[in-house]
Amino acid sequence: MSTIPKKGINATTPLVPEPATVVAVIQETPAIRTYRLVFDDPALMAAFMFAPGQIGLISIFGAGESTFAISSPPSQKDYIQFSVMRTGAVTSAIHELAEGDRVALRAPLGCAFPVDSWKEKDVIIAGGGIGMAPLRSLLMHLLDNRGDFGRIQAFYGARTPADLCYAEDRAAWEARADVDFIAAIDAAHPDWSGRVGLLPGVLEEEQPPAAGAVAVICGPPVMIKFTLQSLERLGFGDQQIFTTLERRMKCGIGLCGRCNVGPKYVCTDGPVFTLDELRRLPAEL
Amino acid sequence: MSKENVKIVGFLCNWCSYAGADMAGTARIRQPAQLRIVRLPCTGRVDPLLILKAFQEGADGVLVSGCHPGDCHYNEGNYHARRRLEVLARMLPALGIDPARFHYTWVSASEGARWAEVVESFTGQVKQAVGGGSVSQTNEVDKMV
Amino acid sequence: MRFIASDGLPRLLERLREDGAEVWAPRVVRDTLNTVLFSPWSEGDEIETGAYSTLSAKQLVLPATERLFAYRYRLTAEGEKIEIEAAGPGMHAGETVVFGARACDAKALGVLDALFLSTPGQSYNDPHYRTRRAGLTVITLACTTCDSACFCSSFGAGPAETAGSDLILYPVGGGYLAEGFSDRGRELAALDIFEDSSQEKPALAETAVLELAGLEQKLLDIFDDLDFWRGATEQCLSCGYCTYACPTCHCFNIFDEMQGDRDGERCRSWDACMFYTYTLETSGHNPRPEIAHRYRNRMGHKFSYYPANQGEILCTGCGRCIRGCPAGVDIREVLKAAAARPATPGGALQQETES
Amino acid sequence: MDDLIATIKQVLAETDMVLGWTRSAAAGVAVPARFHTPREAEAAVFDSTCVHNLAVHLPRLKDRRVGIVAKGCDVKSIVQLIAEREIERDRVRVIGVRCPGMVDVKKAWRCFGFGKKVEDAGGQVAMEGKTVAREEILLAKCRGCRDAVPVIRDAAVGGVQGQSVAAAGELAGIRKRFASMSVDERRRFWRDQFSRCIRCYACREACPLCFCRDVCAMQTREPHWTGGGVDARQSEMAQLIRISHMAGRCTGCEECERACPVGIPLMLLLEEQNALIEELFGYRAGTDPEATPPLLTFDAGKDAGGGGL
Amino acid sequence: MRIGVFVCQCGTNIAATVATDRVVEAARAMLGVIHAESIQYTCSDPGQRAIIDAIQQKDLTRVVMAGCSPRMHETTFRRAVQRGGMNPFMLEMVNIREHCSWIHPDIDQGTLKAIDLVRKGVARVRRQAPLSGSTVPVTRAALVIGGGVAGIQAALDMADAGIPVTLVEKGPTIGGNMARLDKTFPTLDCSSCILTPRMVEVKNHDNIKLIVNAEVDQVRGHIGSFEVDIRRKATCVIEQKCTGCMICQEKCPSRAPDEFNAGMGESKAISIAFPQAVPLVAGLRKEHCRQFVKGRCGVCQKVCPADAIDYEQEDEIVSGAFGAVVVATGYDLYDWTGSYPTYGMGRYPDVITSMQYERLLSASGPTGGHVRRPSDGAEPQQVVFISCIGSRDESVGRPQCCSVGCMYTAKQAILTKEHIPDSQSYIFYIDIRAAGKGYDEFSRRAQTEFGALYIRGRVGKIYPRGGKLIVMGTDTLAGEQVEIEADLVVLATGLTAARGAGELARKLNISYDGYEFFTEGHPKLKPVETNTGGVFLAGACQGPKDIPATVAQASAAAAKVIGLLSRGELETSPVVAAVDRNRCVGCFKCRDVCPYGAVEQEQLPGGRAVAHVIDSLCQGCGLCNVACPPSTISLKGYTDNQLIAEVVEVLR
Repeated sequence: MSTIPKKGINATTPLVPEPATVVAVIQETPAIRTYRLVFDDPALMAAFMFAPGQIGLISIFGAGESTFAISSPPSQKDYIQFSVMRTGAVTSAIHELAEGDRVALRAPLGCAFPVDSWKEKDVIIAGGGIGMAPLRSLLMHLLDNRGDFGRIQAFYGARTPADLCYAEDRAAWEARADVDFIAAIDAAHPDWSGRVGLLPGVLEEEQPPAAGAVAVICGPPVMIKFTLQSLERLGFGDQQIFTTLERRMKCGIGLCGRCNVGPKYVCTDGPVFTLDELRRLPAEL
Repeated sequence: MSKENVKIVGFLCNWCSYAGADMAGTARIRQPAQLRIVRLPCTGRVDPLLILKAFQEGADGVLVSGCHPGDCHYNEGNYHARRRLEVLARMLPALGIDPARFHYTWVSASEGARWAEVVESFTGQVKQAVGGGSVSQTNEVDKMV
Repeated sequence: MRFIASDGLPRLLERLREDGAEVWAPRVVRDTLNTVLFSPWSEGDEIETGAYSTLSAKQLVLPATERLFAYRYRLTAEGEKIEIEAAGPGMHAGETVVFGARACDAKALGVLDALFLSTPGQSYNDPHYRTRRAGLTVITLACTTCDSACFCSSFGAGPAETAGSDLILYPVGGGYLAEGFSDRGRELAALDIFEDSSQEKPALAETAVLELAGLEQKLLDIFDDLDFWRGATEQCLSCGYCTYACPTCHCFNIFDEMQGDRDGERCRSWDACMFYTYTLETSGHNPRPEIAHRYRNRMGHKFSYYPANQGEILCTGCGRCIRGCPAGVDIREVLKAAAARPATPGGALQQETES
Repeated sequence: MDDLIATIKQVLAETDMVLGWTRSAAAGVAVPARFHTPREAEAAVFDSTCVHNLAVHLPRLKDRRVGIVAKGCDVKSIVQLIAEREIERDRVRVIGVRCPGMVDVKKAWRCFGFGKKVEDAGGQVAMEGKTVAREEILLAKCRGCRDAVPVIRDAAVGGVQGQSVAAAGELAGIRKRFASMSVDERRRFWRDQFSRCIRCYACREACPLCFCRDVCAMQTREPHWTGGGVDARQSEMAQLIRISHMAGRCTGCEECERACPVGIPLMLLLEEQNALIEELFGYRAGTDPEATPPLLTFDAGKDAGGGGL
Repeated sequence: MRIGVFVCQCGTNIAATVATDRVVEAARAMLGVIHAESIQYTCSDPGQRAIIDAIQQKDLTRVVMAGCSPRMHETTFRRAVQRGGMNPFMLEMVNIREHCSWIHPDIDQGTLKAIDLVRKGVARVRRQAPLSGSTVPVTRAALVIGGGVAGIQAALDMADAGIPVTLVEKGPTIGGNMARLDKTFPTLDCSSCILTPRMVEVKNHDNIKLIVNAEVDQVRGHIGSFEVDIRRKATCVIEQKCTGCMICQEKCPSRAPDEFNAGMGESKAISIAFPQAVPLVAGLRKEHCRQFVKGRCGVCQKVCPADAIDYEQEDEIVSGAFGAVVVATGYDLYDWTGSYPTYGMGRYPDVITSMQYERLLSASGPTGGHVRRPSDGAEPQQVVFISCIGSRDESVGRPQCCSVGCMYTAKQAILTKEHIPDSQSYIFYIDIRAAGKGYDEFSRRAQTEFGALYIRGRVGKIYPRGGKLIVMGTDTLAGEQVEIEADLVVLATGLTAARGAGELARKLNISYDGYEFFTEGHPKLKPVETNTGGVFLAGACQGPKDIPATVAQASAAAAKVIGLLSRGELETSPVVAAVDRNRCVGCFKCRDVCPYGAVEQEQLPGGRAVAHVIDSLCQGCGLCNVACPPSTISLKGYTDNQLIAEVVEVLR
């Protein structure tokens, strides 16, 4: 994995977050909200750098800290964006946040997608549900540097039209000629005139060529499972496929112990892994 | 010796004792101002741990009051409460908490005057109990008592 | 060699205290059922030099709970703001002396250093740990006897290990021979409480030896052999004793301790990989739901992952987990059985695609 | 021992496994073991170091047919688990054993050293030339034991009926001191005791009746009774949670106290609570599989409490 | 989190002793509070408008209302915040009037306390989640269990209101105990004259389905939608075919006891209970029938002109769906024979119960209304009545008053005199309880007009002597022993719950007392409800009572059911317990303590059994929350964390 400069973290006390403010809240789906955060310290905000795939830990004091993928692209200097699905105590507390509310943030952490090594290659992106969050960051980064890559195909699947995030972005991607973006929902729905079908099937219908390509998939386990099978049928090798892992994290810096899969720590060795790496890890997901 | 500046937490059921306290208020019966009332549907909702938690958080006294046995809005709630609270009350000495700092009783919606008497006399009892230089006074850090 | 008479020990420790150090030593705790713990020592306190302490001395560098920072919500002219104030190391931040550590305890500190003091860029350099570690003096009591739970000889020099110790005291007639293994240790040995001696170092204990060769790979090879792990953990009750008593276990939890709604502290606290809640995710999913999964990770971390990542085995053979286990689990039996177990195929994707 | 092994083999014929003890070479005392085959059962032992209450495993083996070698006090836990419907009576085969009183292994190790083979015979406990009076080294619960005869049993070893029960001893040691303390002294006593707690939850995990385990409120933030930190107040609250939840359920098996690595005398509180539950409700947990635990029911007419000031 | 705090001045009611501006200022500094103001009269229209405006302008998500008691105005303000667009349960009221300004004259004390209470309210509302009740559809049908006068009255009232009613009766006919009475006090109406027309009305009512010889087998579901299995016992008679001609009874060779006549006469193995029975259908009692006992007979089958006899008939389960249940299982008479050894334990044929005497008095009884004593058929001259047999008698464990004994004994004494003008009645009594309208007058008439001799005291012993019964008692007023040579002794036996009442209660999950009388929802305010929603009580099954009280309660129960079933669906209270399935360990202590049977077992995929709360049954007491060690069942709106936060905040 590429080593990314990790500015934004307090260098001497990396377990201490920095105060930040919510500048915008977007209700994406009934269960997902997007938050745009800005560090209260303008110098920190100006120096903030990261790469797609990296993560941040949002603190709601009293409730605790939780890990989320950064969903804005590195070129977005005005804010750092996270999409949060409501699942537990911390995410419920985050869902209570309104514009102007104060939080604290540790970011960026973890390793990024090695986009530097993808130059000239075709990139296939497949995101399911909340798994689209890091891929939004990635896709926008690829588009910011469009000339560096070959064909870009992006697939985004959800159960129903109401479960799709990023409506504005989707419209923009669909309008662009230099990316083949397909959003699909699992089953026909009166509010939906677009593609219908499970993501692995849609992917196979589109038949992206494996040669000289990389594929990035992110989503719920069952989606990953079948998408991997589709990619294998399309001829993708284990080193061409990238995904991200999710684990409960506390420290984010490889110390506290819980996020390891065998000898690898998701917080520092991941969250981005190639399929090849995953195959060599013990079966504990 | 008695301590004036005490804090007392009261857990009152909504149907009888809270209403009884309301009635005491409506009748403008003056009462000591140290009590803070937490309203619950029933004394059956009072977890003994809430009482211990209150002591640990620095309460000088804890008072629980509900419907008279047999009159529970939920028929059986205060019967269960009575068992739970009696066990707790008798455990307090072993835990190192003066049992005089805890009391549970029954006050109906019509017993406004009695409610005021309960508050008056329990407040006095607590002031007496914590006034003797117990651990809570000698060491503010260790609040349980 | 230098020598200190038995009755000189309290004088030594008192001298250290006078110099401003806090002194910790193994003591039988009053009102307990014969529990020996490293405890703050002051003059007149009896020191237990025979029985082993139930808990290790790691609390002096990794306290069971410590503050990371305090937070406050404050109403300002611009509305509500958060103030964050990073905490210092707090406990044991100054000079600390631990007396009566054993070779296995001292060595464990070095094992932890590999992670907590690793060079910047590689991993994390923990400021609290660094401060405490820098102020810690380890006076080790060499073991001339041992019990059947000891197996330090499986790791390097065993009872003769000097890593991590500043000063080692060897029991001889009437007192202890003293040898310094750091500047601090040599400085102490030079004090006038010690005298020169020509006595020979005593013979050290011979502890049980556990064959560890090949274990690093073997634990990966039998990762998917759940039958093995279930069998090995059938007595385990999944408490956190072994991890908390272990001188090398260092996993921690981070949580907020509220003082009302506006103020609070973020703390880190020892956590145990044997707890179900350790890896429980908010969705309800748990990658290590069974005791077998958790124990497997514990063995893997100690004897495979940590050696692979940090070059050190995360065990020094102190035997505490064996002596104190309420269910009588003996880690050596599990490792022996693991070594004898044939490898099984598997990999991360296997489980994912099957689940 | 032959009788025990033969009985275990018999019970194995109708169960998936039998929980019992075997001798640990390293520890020199009995350690818990599971016997799945008659061959494994050959290693079974029973002596005065079989301190563990194996009933702790039963809630985790609900779907299996399990035999269990059990002392009278262990059987109380089994009875209570049945009374609380946590396990089914007909899935458990109880092998009652004649209990000689159990040695406090930690004390023994303090006297003799860990791993030394402890010989228990005729009022004396001995090893390598040292002897200690048996009385001094018995577990507290064995003094004045009222429950040596297993309340339920499907098989018996060593004639469980009519065995002698250790005489009620006078309060000794901590118990004696505690009994004479004032309320404020007790407050300080507990603050000191709980300042040692490391929140390892061995007390809970060793308790056969603490079957909430993984979701136990000692550890949760929902409900957030207490913080997760190691400090006397938080640890005390955590322990009060357990003690409160044991009211009317604790059979006094002493496993929590035995498991506590830092020697907190938890039984002082549990014994007190058990005694007052018996006084108030005439109920002793673990003596009647049909009885309803007292805090799950009430007696409108007989229960007393509450009232005027 | 966007919290608004509103501090009501209540004119000067609060403002006089609580500095509301200081409370507002303190509230502004509380976490999450973005709006705080003090309002003169919050409950007034402009006051409520101010709250609504603030909610809408500042996008408030939670509101704390400091003012009067929530028992006064909680509903008012819940509606107000709802109009403002919030969930009504995101409002928390703190009581700074009844619990503060009105009882603390010192303004500093009052203000500090008010601030504490507001802080408590803020902490609590911060942890509040929006709540909404669920709706459950209501099955528009009612089940009445028991076909005595209570069941008949309730069934007719409901049926007249258009509700389909199923009336289940254990015996072969409806009418219950009242049908066996001769006359009723205090009017001396003929009991069957007033009852039988009602019985026929039941039979003919389009909205009533009558099932006799049947009992409730199983009850599932809850208020609004019960599913009930009714077991119709085999009677060997096809009900639809039987014409009630009674030829079978006439020809039947097997004798059988006459239960309708309380054992005073004799009946046949196949019979109709009495000529006015509804339905007028014969039934066969196998235990007395030669066909079944000896294996051969078949007379009834041969003689039946309607071909209605079917010896192969089996029990039949009739299932039905109901929105509500009225329990009207009535009473049985106390069985005295086991517990009054000095009265002969039933060995003297001329010591009979009041119901047996009632049958002797009745024109439809075994003697055609001529009073003849059982032993020799002679007309008695000296009749002794003894009150309080199996009631008000601690020595037999029945301390309660039967509430009708005094009155029916007076009635029977009067009727005795009417039947046998030269007879003399003696009544041993403890107290004369005649509290109803016209009752005291009636019992006095028994003495003054009909010459009954009242003796205050108990009878110590009865023994036979030469064809007479010697009754030895004490006259406690005169302080002397009394000895009467009686021809007939009538025991005023008390009322007990119907046999099997406890078992039925367990099926319905309603409570009952130590005598198996069902427990009403509240002794004062819910006399016909039970603690199980949708199950109502009528008549003596709840406790001994006379006919007018029974009928009144039956109509009351019917009114409750009519009200309940007039709604298409029921909204359940949102303040109910809920289970966190992920964390439930399945110990079911919650179910053990639930007074309402609102907790059931839910089997999760994978086999794990967890608790599940039936919202429509849960009343929100929170007993389960405390019984659950890890609080995985928790009471919405009163969660542990809310209560803990309140405690922490008031102590800061």
